[in-house]
Amino acid sequence: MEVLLGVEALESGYGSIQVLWGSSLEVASNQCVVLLGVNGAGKTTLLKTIAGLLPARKGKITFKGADITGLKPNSRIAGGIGYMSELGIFPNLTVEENLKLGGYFRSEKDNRKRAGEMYEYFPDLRAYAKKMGASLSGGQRKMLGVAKTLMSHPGLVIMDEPSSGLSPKFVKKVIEVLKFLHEQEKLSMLIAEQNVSFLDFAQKIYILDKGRVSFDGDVQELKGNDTIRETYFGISR
Amino acid sequence: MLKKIFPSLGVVLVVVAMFLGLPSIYSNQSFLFNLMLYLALAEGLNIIYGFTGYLPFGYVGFFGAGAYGSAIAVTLLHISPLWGVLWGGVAAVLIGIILIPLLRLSGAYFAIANLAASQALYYVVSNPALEKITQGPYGIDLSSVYNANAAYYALLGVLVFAMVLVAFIRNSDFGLCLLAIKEDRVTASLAGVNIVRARSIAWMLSAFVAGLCGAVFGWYSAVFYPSTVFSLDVSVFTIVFVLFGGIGTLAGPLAGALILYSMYNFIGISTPQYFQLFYGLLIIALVLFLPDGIASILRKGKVYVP
Amino acid sequence: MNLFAYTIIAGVMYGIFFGLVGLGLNIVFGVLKMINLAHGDFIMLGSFLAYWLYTLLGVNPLLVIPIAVATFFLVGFPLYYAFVPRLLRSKDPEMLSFILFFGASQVIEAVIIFAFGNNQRSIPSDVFGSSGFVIFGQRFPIAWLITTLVALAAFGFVYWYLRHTRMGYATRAVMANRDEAMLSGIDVNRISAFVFCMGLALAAIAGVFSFFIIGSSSPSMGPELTTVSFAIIVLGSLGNPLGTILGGLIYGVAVMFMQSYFSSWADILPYVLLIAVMLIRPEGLVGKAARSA
Amino acid sequence: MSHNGKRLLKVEGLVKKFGGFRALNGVSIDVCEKRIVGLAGPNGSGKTTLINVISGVYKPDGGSVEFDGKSIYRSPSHKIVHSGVNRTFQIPRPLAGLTVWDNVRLAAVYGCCEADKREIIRKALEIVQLDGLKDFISGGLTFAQQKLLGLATALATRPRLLLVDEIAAGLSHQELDWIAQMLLRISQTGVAMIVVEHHLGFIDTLTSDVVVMNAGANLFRGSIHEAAQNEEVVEVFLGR
Repeated sequence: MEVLLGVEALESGYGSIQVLWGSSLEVASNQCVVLLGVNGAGKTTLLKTIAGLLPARKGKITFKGADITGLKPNSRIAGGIGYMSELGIFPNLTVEENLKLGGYFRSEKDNRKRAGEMYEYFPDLRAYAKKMGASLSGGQRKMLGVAKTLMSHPGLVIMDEPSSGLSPKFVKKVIEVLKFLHEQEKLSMLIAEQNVSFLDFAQKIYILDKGRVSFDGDVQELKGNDTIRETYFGISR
Repeated sequence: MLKKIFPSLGVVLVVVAMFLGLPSIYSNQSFLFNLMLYLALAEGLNIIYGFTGYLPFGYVGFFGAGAYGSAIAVTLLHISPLWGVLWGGVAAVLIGIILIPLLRLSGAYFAIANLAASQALYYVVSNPALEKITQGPYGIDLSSVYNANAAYYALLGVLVFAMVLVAFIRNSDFGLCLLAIKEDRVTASLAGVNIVRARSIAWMLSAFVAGLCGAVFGWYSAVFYPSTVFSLDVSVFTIVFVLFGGIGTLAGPLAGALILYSMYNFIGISTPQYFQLFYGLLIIALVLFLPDGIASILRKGKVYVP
Repeated sequence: MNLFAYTIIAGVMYGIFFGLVGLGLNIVFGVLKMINLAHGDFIMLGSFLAYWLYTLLGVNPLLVIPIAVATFFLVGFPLYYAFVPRLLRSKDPEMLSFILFFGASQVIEAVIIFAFGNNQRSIPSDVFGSSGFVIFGQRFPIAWLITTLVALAAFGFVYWYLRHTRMGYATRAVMANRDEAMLSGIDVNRISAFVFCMGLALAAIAGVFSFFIIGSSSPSMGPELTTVSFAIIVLGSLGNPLGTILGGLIYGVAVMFMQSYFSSWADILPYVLLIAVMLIRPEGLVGKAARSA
Repeated sequence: MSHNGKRLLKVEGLVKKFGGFRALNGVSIDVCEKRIVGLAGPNGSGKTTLINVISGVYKPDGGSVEFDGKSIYRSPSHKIVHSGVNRTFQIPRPLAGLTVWDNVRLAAVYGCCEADKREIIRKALEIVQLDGLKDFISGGLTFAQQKLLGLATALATRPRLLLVDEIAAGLSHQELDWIAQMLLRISQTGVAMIVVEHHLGFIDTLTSDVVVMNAGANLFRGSIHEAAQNEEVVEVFLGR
């Protein structure tokens, strides 16, 4: 399989606090990867460093074979990395404006067509087109976040906890949508989560623990591994 | 603990010896007076800015309130000028109490609101409508009680008070509590600190020092105008001195005021714009390269700065 | 009744101009979350540019507008890149930028005094012709009308820029959430630099016309204008550029009323307004949230 | 549900809104003297918000909070601390510029009324085994050490109720056991606790009394093993 995103021995952090201590991972084309880890494990730091919001202190990031470690965030986004933060949207702008910003560096015409497709995927959003992002329900906000990210036709979608703040019912729905998009748009995804519901949908799983990758493998391997089961789900039978 | 008090005590003694001895060597008393004035103001501003992080752009408001408070007490109530100095401090504290709600604002908002408060006070005091009390814009004449030498030593007393206050705060539990509030309000309040009370006390102490300074300044000047004792320059100079020296220490603001005010006096007084330019550039350079002042250079070399 | 009508109409025009005075400060705050404490000094610089061009070359103040915009964009970009990215990365951008811009304000004031001396300067108000105009039976100099129109045009431009241009969209995104904007592929630094320059240029335009409303210009008027601007944008709501016009109107009408009926207390007004609004409604009259401790 | 001893904390129908979002939507919880209650629930269910409201970091918008028979609803944090409640933070927030000793000293001086401050500081540091690092600047400690420092500062105010927010997150297996033993020892000195944890296994080693929250409200109260059998609980944890 062709490697789309490569992260090698990445170190990063905030000010005097180092959070990542040499994390490596790979996302292949057309692959869904879930990055699991508890609060404070460094998931968001890792994603932000990949997007360029935080500088890499050591290590290397490649995308489609090219070294992007030193690029500015906007060049990385324009290069085909879509990023959905935990917040995901601009609450003080309308749904329409959110979508427009999602495709900021693409042509007006292209944006209009793409927005049309997004309204097809998420019919709810069309009704709210002129409303503020803040007026949407939690689930709808996540949908808008996904739609906004897809506006730029990214080759890879990075998501930071798409389940956060959602009730189990909506988490299920988000997963369904992502599954559908994965098939429909041949999307590659890197999803940071704590919610184990995302596991079944991942083709590959990394576990991040105190800024280091402590496990990589598929769901079967994860489920067969007792220590990890206990550490991360708490209850052993 | 004691180990740390001795250096502070040493600093205080050196400063006192300096201002007791210098008049017999150097005859320009007015320079020495103004130098002392800025040393004391710098320590006073240090109490609120250095230990709690509130930057009082309107610090001059307390200075002016002190000058007018004592002058009114002396001219209208016929109190002796030395007692008048205390009245000046009290007047500043009263203004401080009125302004306590401003402490609810953070960072730059507090600084601007405080600046506005000092301007408002200036316009009240200089208003011709209040001529009976404040003489309005026409200024105050204290020449009947003028005594330069007495004012000089009164100011030395104020300076000692300010230094001892800062040395005490720096080495006490109260200082620890102020630093804690500056660093993280939530953590401080979960350690049981009553934040509103602690910062209000620091605010009033800081106001008190400025008020005493303003009062002695009025006495020493004999004649002064609202535009002098409410001049924004007083705030600006004091802030620059404290920033340059290093906040939150006893010696930093003293060193800052000593170095910069001496330079100002020897080079700048004929054309103040040279100094305005110099201060402006200095502030920019400090923010960019040395935000913790010259004391931080020593601290990097593991030298204890009292 | 005559005085009342005059007060209201003059207050509205005065207020619209003061909206322009605060506008530049507010858009810079909106994008950078920094208070440009040298804002008033940039207004002063604009007024001296106009004064210099008028006395030396007889240039009409209206023609100074494009010159001012060009000059301040040329000055603004290097200023932005020299200071702002560094400040944004520092541990306390809000406070440090505040102090730094204060230093800048001292430098600007000193330099202008060197160049022009510490005197009041003015451009005669009949530069646009000596005819007056009449609204509701009240007569005003033509210079007031032109100033008001220029200020309204500036607000119109900012509205058009924010609502109908691609960069304007990006600007609103940066105002709403810097990180999220970056993640939408916006070059946040370029947008910020552009808006910073726009803020300076708007300040300069306010300066060009300040002669006709304030009367004269002096190198040391900066700090007072900054405080007034701050009062106006806090009234209107911080970070909402279009709200500034509301702040300006309230300020303008209030000042005119004070001058008409309690003239000796008029000077104190902006300061009291500022403190009152900050303590009672720190989020401004139309805004949502502001920082308080 | 076991109710042994006097009821120390009584929270009823607590509501906390952020804008239009109800982070707490009528949650109730009570703790008896010297007991440990586990508080579990998925991310975003409001556990940390509940701790923040009880400890006065956030002001609630409805409901009631009583400690030792007196209302501490909307009291300022320092008063709540003085009445005998303290907490730790999930992401530790030490006073980074101060030494370990000064961090704890502040709490001992301002948070408790006992006379021998040195002894209190020394004991608090000894319990969390940070006594060897007392002169270190706390900003230089590791994440785990900063969490322990947070615990020591809370202990130095001599609380009768300690709210422990995800102290185990990001710790290794051995460290978990060690921390659990430490919390049990603290509990034996007569301190009641609410222990918030994502991780049910950790709670299991401390208590059998657990409250599960979901969407800002109570979902379940009972023993851990009942919780593991309860369909609703399993659903919010593992999804379906």
